[in-house]
Amino acid sequence: MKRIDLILSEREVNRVCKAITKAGAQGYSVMRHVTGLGLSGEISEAMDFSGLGANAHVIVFVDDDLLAAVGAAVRPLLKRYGGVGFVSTAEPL
Amino acid sequence: MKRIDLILSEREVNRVCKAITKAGAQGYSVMRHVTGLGLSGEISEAMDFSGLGANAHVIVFVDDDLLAAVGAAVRPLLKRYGGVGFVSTAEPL
Amino acid sequence: MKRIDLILSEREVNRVCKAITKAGAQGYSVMRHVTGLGLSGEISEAMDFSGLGANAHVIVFVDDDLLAAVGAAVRPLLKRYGGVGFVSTAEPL
Amino acid sequence: MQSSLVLQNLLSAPVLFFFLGILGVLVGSDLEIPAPLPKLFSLYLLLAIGFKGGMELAHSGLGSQVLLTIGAAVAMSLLVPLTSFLVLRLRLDGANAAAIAASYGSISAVTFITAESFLNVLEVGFDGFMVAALALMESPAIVVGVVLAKLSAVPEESESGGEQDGNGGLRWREVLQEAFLNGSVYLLVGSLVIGWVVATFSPAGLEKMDPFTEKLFYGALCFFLLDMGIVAAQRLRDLQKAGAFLIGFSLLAPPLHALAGLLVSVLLGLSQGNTLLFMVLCASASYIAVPAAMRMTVPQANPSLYISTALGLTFPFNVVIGIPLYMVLTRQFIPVG
Amino acid sequence: MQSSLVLQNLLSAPVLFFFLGILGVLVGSDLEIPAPLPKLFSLYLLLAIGFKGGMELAHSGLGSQVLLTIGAAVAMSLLVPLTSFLVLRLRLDGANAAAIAASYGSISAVTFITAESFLNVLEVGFDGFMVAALALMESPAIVVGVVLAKLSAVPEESESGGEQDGNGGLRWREVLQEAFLNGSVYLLVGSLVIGWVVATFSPAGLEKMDPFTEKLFYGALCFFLLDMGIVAAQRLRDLQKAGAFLIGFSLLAPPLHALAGLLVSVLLGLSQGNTLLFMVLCASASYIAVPAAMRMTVPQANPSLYISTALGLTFPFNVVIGIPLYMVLTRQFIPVG
Amino acid sequence: MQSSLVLQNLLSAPVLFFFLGILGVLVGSDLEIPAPLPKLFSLYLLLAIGFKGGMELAHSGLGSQVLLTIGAAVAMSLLVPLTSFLVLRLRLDGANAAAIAASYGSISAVTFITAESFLNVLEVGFDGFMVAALALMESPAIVVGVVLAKLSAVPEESESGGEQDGNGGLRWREVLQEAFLNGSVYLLVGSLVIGWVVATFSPAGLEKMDPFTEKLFYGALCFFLLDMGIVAAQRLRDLQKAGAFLIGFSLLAPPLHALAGLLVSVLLGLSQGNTLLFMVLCASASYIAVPAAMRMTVPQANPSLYISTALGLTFPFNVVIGIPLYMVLTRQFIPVG
Ligand SMILES: Nc1ncnc2c1ncn2[C@@H]1O[C@H](COP(=O)(O)O)[C@@H](O)[C@H]1O
Ligand SMILES: Nc1ncnc2c1ncn2[C@@H]1O[C@H](COP(=O)(O)O)[C@@H](O)[C@H]1O
Ligand SMILES: Nc1ncnc2c1ncn2[C@@H]1O[C@H](COP(=O)(O)O)[C@@H](O)[C@H]1O
Ligand code: NA
Ligand code: NA
Ligand code: NA
Repeated sequence: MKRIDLILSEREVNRVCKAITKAGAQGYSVMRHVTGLGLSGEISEAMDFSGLGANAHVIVFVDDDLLAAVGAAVRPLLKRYGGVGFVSTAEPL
Repeated sequence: MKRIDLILSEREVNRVCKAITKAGAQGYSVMRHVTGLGLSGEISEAMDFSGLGANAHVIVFVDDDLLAAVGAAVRPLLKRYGGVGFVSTAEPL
Repeated sequence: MKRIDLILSEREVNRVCKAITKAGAQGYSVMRHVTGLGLSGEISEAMDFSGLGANAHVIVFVDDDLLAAVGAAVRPLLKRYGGVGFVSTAEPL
Repeated sequence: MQSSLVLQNLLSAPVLFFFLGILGVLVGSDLEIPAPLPKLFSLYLLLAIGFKGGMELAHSGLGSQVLLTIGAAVAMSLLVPLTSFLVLRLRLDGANAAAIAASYGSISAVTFITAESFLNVLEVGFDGFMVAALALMESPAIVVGVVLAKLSAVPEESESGGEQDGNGGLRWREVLQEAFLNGSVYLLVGSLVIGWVVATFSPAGLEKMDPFTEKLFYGALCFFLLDMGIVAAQRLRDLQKAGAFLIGFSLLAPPLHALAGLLVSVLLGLSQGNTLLFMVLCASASYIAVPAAMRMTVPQANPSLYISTALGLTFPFNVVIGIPLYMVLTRQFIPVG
Repeated sequence: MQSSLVLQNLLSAPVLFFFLGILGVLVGSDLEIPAPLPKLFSLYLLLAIGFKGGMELAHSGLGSQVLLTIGAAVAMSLLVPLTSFLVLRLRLDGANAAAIAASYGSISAVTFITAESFLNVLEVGFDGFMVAALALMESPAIVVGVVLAKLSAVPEESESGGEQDGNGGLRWREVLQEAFLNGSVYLLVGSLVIGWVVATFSPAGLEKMDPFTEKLFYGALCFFLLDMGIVAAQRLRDLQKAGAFLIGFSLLAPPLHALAGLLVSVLLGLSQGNTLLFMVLCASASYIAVPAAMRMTVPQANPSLYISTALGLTFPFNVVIGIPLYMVLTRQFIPVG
Repeated sequence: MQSSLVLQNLLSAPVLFFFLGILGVLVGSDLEIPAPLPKLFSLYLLLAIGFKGGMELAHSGLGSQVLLTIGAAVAMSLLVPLTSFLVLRLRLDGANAAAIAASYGSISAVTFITAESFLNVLEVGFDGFMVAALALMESPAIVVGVVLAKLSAVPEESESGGEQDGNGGLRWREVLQEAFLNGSVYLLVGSLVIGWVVATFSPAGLEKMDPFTEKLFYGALCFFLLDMGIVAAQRLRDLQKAGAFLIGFSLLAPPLHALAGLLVSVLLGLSQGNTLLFMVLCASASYIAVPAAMRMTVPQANPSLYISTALGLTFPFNVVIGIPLYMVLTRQFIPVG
């Protein structure tokens, strides 16, 4: 199986999750309130009161054959709104 | 070493952590407030006020020989209450 | 690429992030409010009101050749203040 | 008269904020009240309602009518889940029927509080001991629900490993803990006792609590109902899965249980205000204590069923239509005090 | 007279707590108000200001001066982004210029609230319908900003996959949703309507809301401004990247827009209090609704630019110097009511 | 008389809610007040106590008795950690002894606030400048603790990499920052100054702050003490590791330090109310500013030791038994003002 880690703005997390499901993934997990540093600078939680939020960390465990579909669904969103994605290998416990 | 990722309801996280320690793991980390999608549907933080909570993400780094014991301790709980578990490979920094 | 997972006290997380950037990493992500068990005992969120905080989980994706530098930057901090670090393999999505 | 009561309820600030929350979800606003802020208001409301109830209990004392009313309330919280279970079992498996039945036997503190606010605006009096009834109705239904679930369960294969007890029987300790020591039950009962103790032994403290527990209450209720509107509306989606039977149940059970409560109130000779509150206790369904307890003790039941019925339909029904409707009935059958 | 007004503002509790927050960051204190506590205060302030405004609107009614003032306010929120865009375009690309222009066309509710507190202390009256102007000025500037960004955009390569619409055009539904159903806009407008309904149909509820929406308000504003001070000071670092042009803009635009507002107020014959609030609406820039909307609809713009100008410079300028300065001007040009 | 004082304290709302929290943990309730809600109440209490103290300081002025009292308070916060260190060193290594000593030299604002509430109920007066003493006693003990830890430290192997200074010496900047700019210290001192400025220069603002800082205070204290009860009870488990010596220390140090405070109060000629507060300042131990500072500056010390003694035993002791006990002594030795 593959483990996909996506880190992107909280504002777009719903959109990304929809894309993931549409691509065929059976599940995902989301952690909000993630801060960090990336190409677009530092992200803190200080603007949380404004509804802008910080980052979210999305984890998706998928079978190997779904990786391409999820990647294709998510990549344009990351390109448009910012955020990063990484893949590693995992097995069911 | 192995890295074990468990995602399950916040309600059972204490029970799972106890099982992990009893199985011999020296440490674990827990992130609460995790939302997500799985076989039992969508989990949000909306019911947090009721004490029902959302999901928790438990990470356990263990030596290879402990994997079986932790798996055996955790699997019945995941089966009974829901939740998923995955294993990957890691090394100490 | 490498994925580095660091888990340490929230109090030192800024210091660790500075060390990571200084070592050449282009980005990192931080999740706060992490509880857990380690060599120095159980860490809960109960003392959060005092400013003591719980743990933070720092994730850094770096190219293989930066691993050594980040490790060298972070290890003394983990040794001095506590905390753990693990490395695994990942690829860009 | 009747329509004016309904309107008066509809146009009150708490109900309007509840609508604002519902509407926000329906039109697609991203308004949200992030965790744990709703928990803050929920804890606050339980603390304040408990403290005030205890305080008034100290004034009214524990006379025979008080004890009778509380006893009848507890009896209702044991009976309602039994009858509900029989009905629900027509279409649902044992675990789900039992969990939903427990929810309807137990109560919703926020519905109760909204009814109190409604009575305050109407200037109809009620007694502090009704809060004791509220507090004591939360737990018994949970125990009944768990017992019903176990009795109707197909014996599972014995589990191995991990768990402490493999005997497959009722884990009584866990069940009682979930029923009686559940955070919301514990805080309500504890605040009730503290309110009683302070009123009895150091009444000087009452006045200093007043701005917090009394003055702030109405506004905090509005804020919390805004969130409840959001959450209830989100739950409406789950109702598709629930199907027509459950939708019917969650809209018919409240008025029927309210009628049963009215009957008991007439027999007990309760005042108009107390009658309304008694009816609301019977009619309301728990979406706080019971789901939290069922998740642990009856994990086979599907949380989205018992939460979406209690919170997505029964709660809005009671808050919007039920309360004024029950008041109309109360006025019909209970003479003015 | 003039310096006494500035001093009176500087030595008021809200502004002092704002300074305390700024100073904390500058001297390196680890004082922080963790999320989502600032959100609690922000939601509370919007709810309370909306409710009170609606209440007062019910008393004042919707006369022609009310409608004229509100209309003029909306017109300003359409004009200001256009003129700002022309200026900003001298140095910035279309997306960034449009996003910053939208921010200055929209308003800052907290600046407005601080101005109200200032008027209260001076015992200068103002009208509840100004809150309606506040509410209606938030959204139009967002729409203008998005249109400007699209018009000045270099046509992008068409995206593929993932997204629903690949036509590259304006996604009107999304834009209007962000503009009008944004959580903060929705809560403010909704509370305004509720305040109006309650004041009109069940005025008994007003008194019960008073401790929450009125009495607590000033203290909660202080608490929130403490956090705003921390956040504004943290934003100051980003200003290096913004450069001298943007720094100049964020300090000169407020008084210029205030002057335009003063002119309109004179034409409309507004009272002193309403004039100050009108000037503050024109002068203030949004760091709540607009950034949240721009992040979604104009993702090419750099958030740290529009947030740091509106929040790091314009907001402190208005709160500390702007408000008393505009009051001095008001007194110069508007006769006492 | 004496037992009535103890009882009066035991039956007050704040102490009862503290018990409710402790009991909840002991009986296994899952009641919890999730982060960051306790932080909200902690920030609020510091802001309110500081603001009110500064306000009253403006009324009382900075006479010689005020300065003497504050000076004596600071002296106690330097002395107590020295004597405590000598005792603790009998059984503990330097780092742990120093960290615990710092905690007992510093103060607990919540204990102080509870003592103020106790005096209010007894209708015994006290002065606003005692809050200045509270504020100034937090930091010196931290500096003393760090110095003691360094002096008694076995020279470590020099660390390499990562850290800025490798010289192994005291990082004074960091220590002073942790001692004086710690969030809780900074907020308390800042609010004190703001209270003083507002009372002096724009007293109209005082009345508007009153509902927030004064009226709400007692209820918010109850809510926070509910959480402190939960946290303190959770800490009791750690005491096993601490052992009999530390348990003895944490129960004997408070009354002894209170006696020293009584002696100083007699010499200074303080009133009954001020004497009780002075004793409480000496007797209480810090579990907010000091742990946060020690974690950074003396990382070799074990946090569970200094937190569990100060929070798990000394705090409950002072709140439940200490305060009325010290009042009994005060009445014995201080004539009614
Ligand atoms: N494939 C997956 N990838 C990531 N997280 C998952 C996945 N499946 C389930 N989860 C998480 O595990 C939780 C419980 O799963 P379940 O018991 O299948 O409903 C879900 O709510 C998700 O947060
Ligand atoms: N084996 C482990 N697996 C996962 N997390 C760990 C592990 N060991 C330690 N941690 C986390 O790292 C924190 C600090 O560890 P320590 O310094 O050993 O007390 C703990 O509180 C845990 O959150
Ligand atoms: N190399 C990295 N390792 C871990 N997290 C990263 C990395 N790069 C970016 N991120 C996270 O992804 C977010 C968005 O990245 P970006 O769009 O590059 O600004 C950042 O705010 C970080 O939280
Ligand atoms: Na019921
Ligand atoms: Na504007
Ligand atoms: Na002390």
